[in-house]
Amino acid sequence: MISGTGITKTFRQRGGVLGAREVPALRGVDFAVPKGGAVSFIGESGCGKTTLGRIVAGLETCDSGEIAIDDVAMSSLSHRRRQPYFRRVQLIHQDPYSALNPTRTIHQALAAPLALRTRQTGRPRSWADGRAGELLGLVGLDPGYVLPRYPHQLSGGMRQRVVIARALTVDPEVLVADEAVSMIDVSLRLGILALLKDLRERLGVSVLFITHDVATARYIGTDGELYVIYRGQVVERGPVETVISAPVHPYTQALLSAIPVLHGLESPGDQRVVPVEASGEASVEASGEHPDGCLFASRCPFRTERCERERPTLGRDGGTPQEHACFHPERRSVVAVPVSRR
Amino acid sequence: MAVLLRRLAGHVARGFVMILVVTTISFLIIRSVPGDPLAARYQKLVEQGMAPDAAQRAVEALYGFTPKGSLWEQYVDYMGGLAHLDLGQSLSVPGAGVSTVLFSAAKWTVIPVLAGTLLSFLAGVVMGVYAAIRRTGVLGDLLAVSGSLLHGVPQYVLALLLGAIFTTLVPILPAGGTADIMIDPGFTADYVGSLVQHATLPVVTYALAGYGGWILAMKSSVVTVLGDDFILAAELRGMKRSIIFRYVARNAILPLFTILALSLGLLFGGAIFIERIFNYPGLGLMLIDSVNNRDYSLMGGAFLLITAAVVVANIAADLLYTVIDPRVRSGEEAA
Amino acid sequence: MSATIVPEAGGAAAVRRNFWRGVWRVMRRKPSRMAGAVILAVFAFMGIFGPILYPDPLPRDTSALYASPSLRHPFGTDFEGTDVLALVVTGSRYVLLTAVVTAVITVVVGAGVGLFAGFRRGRWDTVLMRFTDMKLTIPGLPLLLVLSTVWKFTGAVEMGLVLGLLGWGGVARAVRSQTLSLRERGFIEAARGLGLSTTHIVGRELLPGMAPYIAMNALIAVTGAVYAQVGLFFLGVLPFESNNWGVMLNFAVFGGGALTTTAALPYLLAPLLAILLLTLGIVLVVDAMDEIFNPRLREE
Amino acid sequence: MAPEQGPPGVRIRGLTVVYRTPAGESPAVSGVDLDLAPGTITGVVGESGSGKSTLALSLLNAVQPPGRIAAGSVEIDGLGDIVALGGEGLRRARGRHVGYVFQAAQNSLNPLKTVGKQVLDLGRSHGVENPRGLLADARDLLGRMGLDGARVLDSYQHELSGGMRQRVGIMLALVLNARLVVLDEPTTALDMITQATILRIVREVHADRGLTTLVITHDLGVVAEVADRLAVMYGGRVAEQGPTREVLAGPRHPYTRGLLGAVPRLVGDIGEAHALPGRPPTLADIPADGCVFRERCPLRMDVCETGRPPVVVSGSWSAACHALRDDDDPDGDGDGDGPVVAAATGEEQA
Amino acid sequence: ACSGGGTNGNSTGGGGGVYTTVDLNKPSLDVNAPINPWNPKGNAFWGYNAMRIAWAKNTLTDPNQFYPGIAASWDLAPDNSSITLHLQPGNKWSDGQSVTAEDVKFSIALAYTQGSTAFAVDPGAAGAASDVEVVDDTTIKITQDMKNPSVTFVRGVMDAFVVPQHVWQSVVPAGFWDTLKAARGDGPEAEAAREQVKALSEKVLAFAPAQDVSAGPFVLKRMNPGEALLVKNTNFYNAANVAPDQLKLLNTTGNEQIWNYLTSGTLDNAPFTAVPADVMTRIKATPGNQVIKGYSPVAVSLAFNQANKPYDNVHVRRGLAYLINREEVTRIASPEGGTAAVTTSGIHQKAAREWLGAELGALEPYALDPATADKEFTAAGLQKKDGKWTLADGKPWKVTIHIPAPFSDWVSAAKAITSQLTTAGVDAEVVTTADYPLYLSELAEGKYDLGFWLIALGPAPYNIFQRLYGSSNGWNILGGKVKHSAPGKDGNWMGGPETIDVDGVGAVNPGELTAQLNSVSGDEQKAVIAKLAKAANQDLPVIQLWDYVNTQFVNTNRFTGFPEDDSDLLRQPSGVWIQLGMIKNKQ
Ligand SMILES: Nc1ncnc2c1ncn2[C@@H]1O[C@H](COP(=O)(O)OP(=O)(O)OP(=O)(O)O)[C@@H](O)[C@H]1O
Ligand SMILES: Nc1ncnc2c1ncn2[C@@H]1O[C@H](COP(=O)(O)OP(=O)(O)OP(=O)(O)O)[C@@H](O)[C@H]1O
Ligand SMILES: [Mg+2]
Ligand SMILES: [Mg+2]
Repeated sequence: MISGTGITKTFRQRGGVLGAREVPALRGVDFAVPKGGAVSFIGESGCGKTTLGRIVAGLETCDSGEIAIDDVAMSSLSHRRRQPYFRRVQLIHQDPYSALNPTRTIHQALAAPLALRTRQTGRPRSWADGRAGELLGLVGLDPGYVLPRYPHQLSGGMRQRVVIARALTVDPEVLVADEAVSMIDVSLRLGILALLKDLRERLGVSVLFITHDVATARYIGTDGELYVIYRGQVVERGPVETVISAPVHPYTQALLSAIPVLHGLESPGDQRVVPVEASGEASVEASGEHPDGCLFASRCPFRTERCERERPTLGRDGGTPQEHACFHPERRSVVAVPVSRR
Repeated sequence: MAVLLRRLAGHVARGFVMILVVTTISFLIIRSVPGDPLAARYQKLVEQGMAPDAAQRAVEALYGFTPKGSLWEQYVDYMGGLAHLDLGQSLSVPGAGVSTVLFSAAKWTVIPVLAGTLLSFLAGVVMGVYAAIRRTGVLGDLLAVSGSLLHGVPQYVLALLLGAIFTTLVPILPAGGTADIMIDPGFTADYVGSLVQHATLPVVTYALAGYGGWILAMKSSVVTVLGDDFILAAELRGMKRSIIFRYVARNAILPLFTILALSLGLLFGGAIFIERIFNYPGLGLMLIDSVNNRDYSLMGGAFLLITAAVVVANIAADLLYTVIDPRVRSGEEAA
Repeated sequence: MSATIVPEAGGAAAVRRNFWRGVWRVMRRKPSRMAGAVILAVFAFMGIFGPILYPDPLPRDTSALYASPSLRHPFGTDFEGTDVLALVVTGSRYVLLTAVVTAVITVVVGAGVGLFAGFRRGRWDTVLMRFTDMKLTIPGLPLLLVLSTVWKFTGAVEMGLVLGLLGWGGVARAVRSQTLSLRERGFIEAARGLGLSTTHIVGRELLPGMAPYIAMNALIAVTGAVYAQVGLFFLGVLPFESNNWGVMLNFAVFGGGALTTTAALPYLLAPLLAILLLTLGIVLVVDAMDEIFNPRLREE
Repeated sequence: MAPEQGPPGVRIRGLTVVYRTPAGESPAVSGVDLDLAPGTITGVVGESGSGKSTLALSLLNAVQPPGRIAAGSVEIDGLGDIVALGGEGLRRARGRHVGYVFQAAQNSLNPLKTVGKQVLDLGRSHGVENPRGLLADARDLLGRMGLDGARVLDSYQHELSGGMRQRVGIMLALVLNARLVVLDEPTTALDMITQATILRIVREVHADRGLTTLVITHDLGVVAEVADRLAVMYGGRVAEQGPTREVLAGPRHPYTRGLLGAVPRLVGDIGEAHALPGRPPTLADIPADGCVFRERCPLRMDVCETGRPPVVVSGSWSAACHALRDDDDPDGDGDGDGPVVAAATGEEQA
Repeated sequence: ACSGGGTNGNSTGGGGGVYTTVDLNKPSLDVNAPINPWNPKGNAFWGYNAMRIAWAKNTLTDPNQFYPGIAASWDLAPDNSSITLHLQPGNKWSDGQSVTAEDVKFSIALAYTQGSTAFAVDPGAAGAASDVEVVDDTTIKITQDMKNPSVTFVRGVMDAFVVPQHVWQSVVPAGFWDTLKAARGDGPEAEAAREQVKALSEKVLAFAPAQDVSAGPFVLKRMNPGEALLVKNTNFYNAANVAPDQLKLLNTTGNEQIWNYLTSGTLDNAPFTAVPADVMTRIKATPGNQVIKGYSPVAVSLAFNQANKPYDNVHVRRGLAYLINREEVTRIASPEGGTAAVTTSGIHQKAAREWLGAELGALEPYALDPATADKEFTAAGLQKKDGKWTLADGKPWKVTIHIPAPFSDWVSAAKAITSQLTTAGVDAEVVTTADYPLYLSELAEGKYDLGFWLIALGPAPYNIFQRLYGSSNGWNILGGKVKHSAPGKDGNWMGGPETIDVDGVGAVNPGELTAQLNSVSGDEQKAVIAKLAKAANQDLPVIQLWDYVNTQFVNTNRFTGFPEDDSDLLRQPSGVWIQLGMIKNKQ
């Protein structure tokens, strides 16, 4: 459905007259989202997840690499021709409050894209009104209640559903959900996740799920793939359950180990590595001591001299079921295991 | 430091271009002013009883002081002069250099304007803090509304009212001038007192007119800062009130510096009214005079001076900002 | 508790009705706002119907020059015995028309430039903002003083035009910075992602959020325009051809000696009072702008 | 200054905090009873708007207007009832006795001053005679939390990352030797790895310095990771409280159960997890009478509409639910005396 | 205002005291201006520290009467061909040097560079001097060029400023007089010489003496932007009779300031100032204040641009004249400073009585008379529709009067006129022009239909009528010859016809007649003036609105001896009163 090869993006921060600082946000990311499939990206803050999501949704351009939608390379198209393609990819914003215009009612928010859609498809005008209700029903909302209201009159979960419903007005084929549940109350979070899963199953929409909370990635669909990004590079990639239960890259292991254990319900995994601190010194991108070496080397408890010289690439060395970018892949069970209840 | 210098260089370059452009624009506008200064002079002489042909000849003597040549030549001439910091000769006061006239007028504007601004800034900032702290109370409301009103009331209205009160109804302040001529100038109590006495009305008007704006700006700034978490955090750490007050004040005043710089330009505009009403011989009065006399070079000089003052004030504000705000200093907010 | 309220179909008309109901609620929340609105309404009435209330030869009593206030002449008469109240009322049209034209231009140009610069960013932004900076650097009043000799301000509209063109800089800057911050908000990106037109994004998504801002600036522009215009007429540097408050001030002070004796004082105070009242009205109404345009505050 | 004592205990009784809204005063915290045992870490979880922060601020008698503490007391060992405290006494108590740590991403530091200067301000506020010693303490503390103390003290807020700021926040809460520490959402907006680090630091510092700690969070995992005891808040009331492991392993209140069931998990059957129906109450629609959870409760009964749920206490565990009263001996440990039904407090509703 | 009480007069006790006034010629002071009488803003104040040879009385009809200045007395040749000045004996500059005939001659040299009636470089200028001869130290003789003599010659001589040669020396190059002689000749050499003299003018204008060296009663001591302080010049010839020790000149930018000074009793004398009625009452109520009224040789008129329709039609002009209530206009605009014109004669009514005698009464008074106005309009072919007059072709007619905005009395007058016209069914409006220079240049460009115009400048008869039939109406005098330019050319904006048929006189060329006034004298002059007055009265190039009254204010609290009503001195600054020894300290 949508795929990317070698996506690279470097931000240039203006630092006055003299120095323009370069921030590599993505360093050659390859990915593919099959039709109706689910792909999750996880990684810590600033690793480039949002940037990738925005590139996929056409809100940002990449420096090099290629996005292909339905095997059509986007770089080959003019800006104008590209738009209809990107309209099939809809981004769902992390913050459901800022994603809805506070000055417009839900009805207005849905009517605008629906009107556009009506014009495009040549449907009768009345279609739009019915469609709005239909879509709200689809995301589990009562149209009569929601339509005339302003965003601030709805709860976070409801807002996020509205955002999803709005994305669905243009009949997208891919939903890019960037931290779509992290601002939602815990008790409602699963509802949104279930909705996304449901949309996959019922409408065949593919989901590109971006999160720093590995656990939620599971709920989009067990058949999905999980990509672990570190500083703009995919370091591990494979089926969700495999990567969670048997991670091989030390970074993945650190990430999974960092997840709090529900003591009482779970006990910590036996090989839980003490999570590597996000370097006391500054943000992640500051500590690039090994220009050619493994990006993770400075924080890696298992690094060898080779790691500092050479940068590993994504592959299946060591016969793991998932792809990884590590010279020393070793599966460790770091994830908590449920205690059997009395 | 390097950041400071870099910013300074950028500002100066930009300010220079700005002054150049503004000078050019004002040159064009000023030179397109219709009305013949010599004709007016001629009429005046005739009306004073001079014979028409003699008046004609007397006016011709003045002709030497009017700019000649095509507009472009005049422009090149003018800019050439500017490059040598020569603003030309005044047309209405033959023999006096524009810079002389300008600076002798400027001191009567700059000092009262600065004094008034400073006064209003201080008073406005203090009352603004108070209005912010008491914003839910009646007093805070009152302060805010009175601020808005004062802010909204035109300066000349204030000046007229003050003038009507203090020079006509209760004549305790002089109606014009800079100092009593009978007192020997010098750094004596008498002379300084007289200066102060004469400057009181203009300064108070500037201060009153500015006060409303400052109290509003400061109030909203303080309210913003009070809502910032670090203030609550400081409170929860048991910081002394005085220290918290300083935290609030410093953070809240910061955005006001830019406004301060910009307001200087506006104040020079207001000087026109205030000086006219109080017969206070500063730049504003000089500008009116120069327009009436079609003294092109003086008008141009006045524009240049005001523009330069605004540009410099902006630069100063920005540098001050840089010094005070570490975020800017480290070049984080290079926008 | 959900689904208990079944609302009317959310048509545009209903939304508009709700809006006005909200506005009413906001206005009612503080008596001062109502007072402000009433003041503005009275002025608007004066501006529109003033000349009908007082058709052309204004009530004039050449035997009572500078008459003091009385029942017949609540604000006395002027130098030629014309009723001052009639002058204030009929003079409001020029002042208000100028103010409205100024406000419209300030807002249209200011918001236009600000939106464009903020929305486009990049080179356009730089160029426009440099231009705006320059405009802000040129001292407005002195420029007007000079312009008044170059330009024949033959009517209120033209006057407003010039004031507007001189005054949009501040609005442009403010709108730009608002645009810059708003455009990073999710809903703008979402609208772009949905393929909505730029007109829609700017007109429907961006502008409403900035409405209080713009409305406030418009009102401030109105006061500014009244201020500058009346002031210049007061100074006597503007040519005039119709009755206007500034002209009244000028006559009162420079012709009637209102600052010297009391005879012309009512003649001076009447337009001053009008200016003060108008300012007061605007100040009081500005207070409500934020709540009017923010649905959250409006509905509460 | 005071002789070395053990960590203080805290007893919150009948605490009610109201906010003034256009529709009158509404309780954000109502009738909360909670004990913080000396030397323990207590975790409070709850969804957004459940009144956690309000509760935390009440511990410093620092509820911000338009809110106010309407009733109840907060008894702190060595300090007395902080609700009754005011003026200088209250100010001195803050920082010295009770340390407060802000959420990370928000800025709890003055952007115009270096961290060191702010430490000195703190010292000046509390009459510390030896500022140099205070700075040394601060450096030490930072060092213990894995930072280069000297450098951090010389830094401005904007020069620090989120995790570093959070650690500075903890340092500022402890540098005056406060023994009661309140952390409000200490890891929200931090990424996983930083969160883990902070949690580890919290645990270590707690043990090192012998503190009584209150951790506020909306993330069950965070409490599970650090807290000895756990209180679950809903709609301004404590739904259930008890030893963390016990509560997690055997939640009794229907809300706790639902919440646990709604937490996305790394392992286990996906199908078992469900979102709670409905939505959490906001200040405007908190029911005045009866159980605040009834709208979303699977065990809803008629009595839930009217009666405030009684607090059912069993040892160190307690829950407030009408449904629990009917269950016999819910903990099933067979010691026979069964749950004690405390008299429903807080009948006095404004 | 507050400084008034403390520092004025009485505190100085027995001696002089401070005399406070405003200089009419330089009401706005400029600290940067040089102490130079030719400089438009110069700080040489006429009558105070700047002296003319003599001070013109500006009597009603005779321009050749003077009060002594630098010259104590003078002998005039019977045919006006020369004048011999006798300087004040023993007069000294304030620095102690004597005022000599050489100083006067030197000053005349400077006058040549600045343009003057008597000291004109151009050959053929009327009333120009042909020779300046120092007879002895205190006597100097000036001869008129009799090729083109004029009654203005004497006035031209007397008006010359006298400055100290020893201070100004550097300004004039040696051999100036030779150059001048050459300049008054013909041919290219003369041309070059004239250029040389002209080139000097800038230098003279800009010359700034380091300090004031005065032959007047006062010397400038110091000034600030608000005030100038002059102290008594003890070397002044009449110093013994100069009562004030010090003189304070106040800066003013508008009349309202003078009103304020007057109501607070600050000013010992205020020169002519327009004053509204109520302010007048206040001023009069101030202890010590007195009003002196005298003749002011100027009148204001509503002038037509006859190049524009329908004002080319004399009936329209007359019709308008019948509709304007001049009494009311004057009462509204200048109740104290003017008397409504008895009619349009082109002459101030006071002077008119002298010049015309009984004939004045024979002129059409144009008293308010709507009925006659209707007749006139009808005669002009205008139409009345719904009570409103329209143009002959039925198009709307709007009388637009242009006024320079700063002249508040004119603006009030124009407003009053439009009100009157509107009431009478003639649509009218006032449009102001930002300032006087702009007004003048637009007026001269013919942009206005109607404007206000000062006329009747006395006392020289030519000056009276050149405002009506001078360059503004097409007649220019070039090299002694009168030339008429077409409307719209050479500053002809009034656009009147070149010849006018005057009842009882016949066809006249008013411009030629006016020019004659320069050369003819005595009864001849009277006859010409009578013709011109008639012409102006019938043809109405302007409607004379009011004749100014010289209203001055004095305060007798500190000084006495001020001129009486109608004194000729009222037309000279109070410095002249003081130097003549009139002003005395109050006991
Ligand atoms: N517009 C921008 N200009 C400059 N740098 C940027 C910009 N957007 C992102 N970056 C930088 O690119 C890197 C990747 O950012 P991105 O937002 O994609 O991270 P993320 O993984 O989504 O992080 P988070 O979990 O915090 O959302 C970061 O270092 C960020 O600072
Ligand atoms: N200043 C205030 N004015 C009015 N209501 C307030 C105020 N502060 C908090 N509230 C209300 O009080 C209730 C409890 O707020 P509180 O901040 O304690 O919740 P919380 O549990 O900390 O939520 P969060 O997880 O969002 O921080 C909420 O319904 C909130 O809307
Ligand atoms: Mg992100
Ligand atoms: Mg909170």
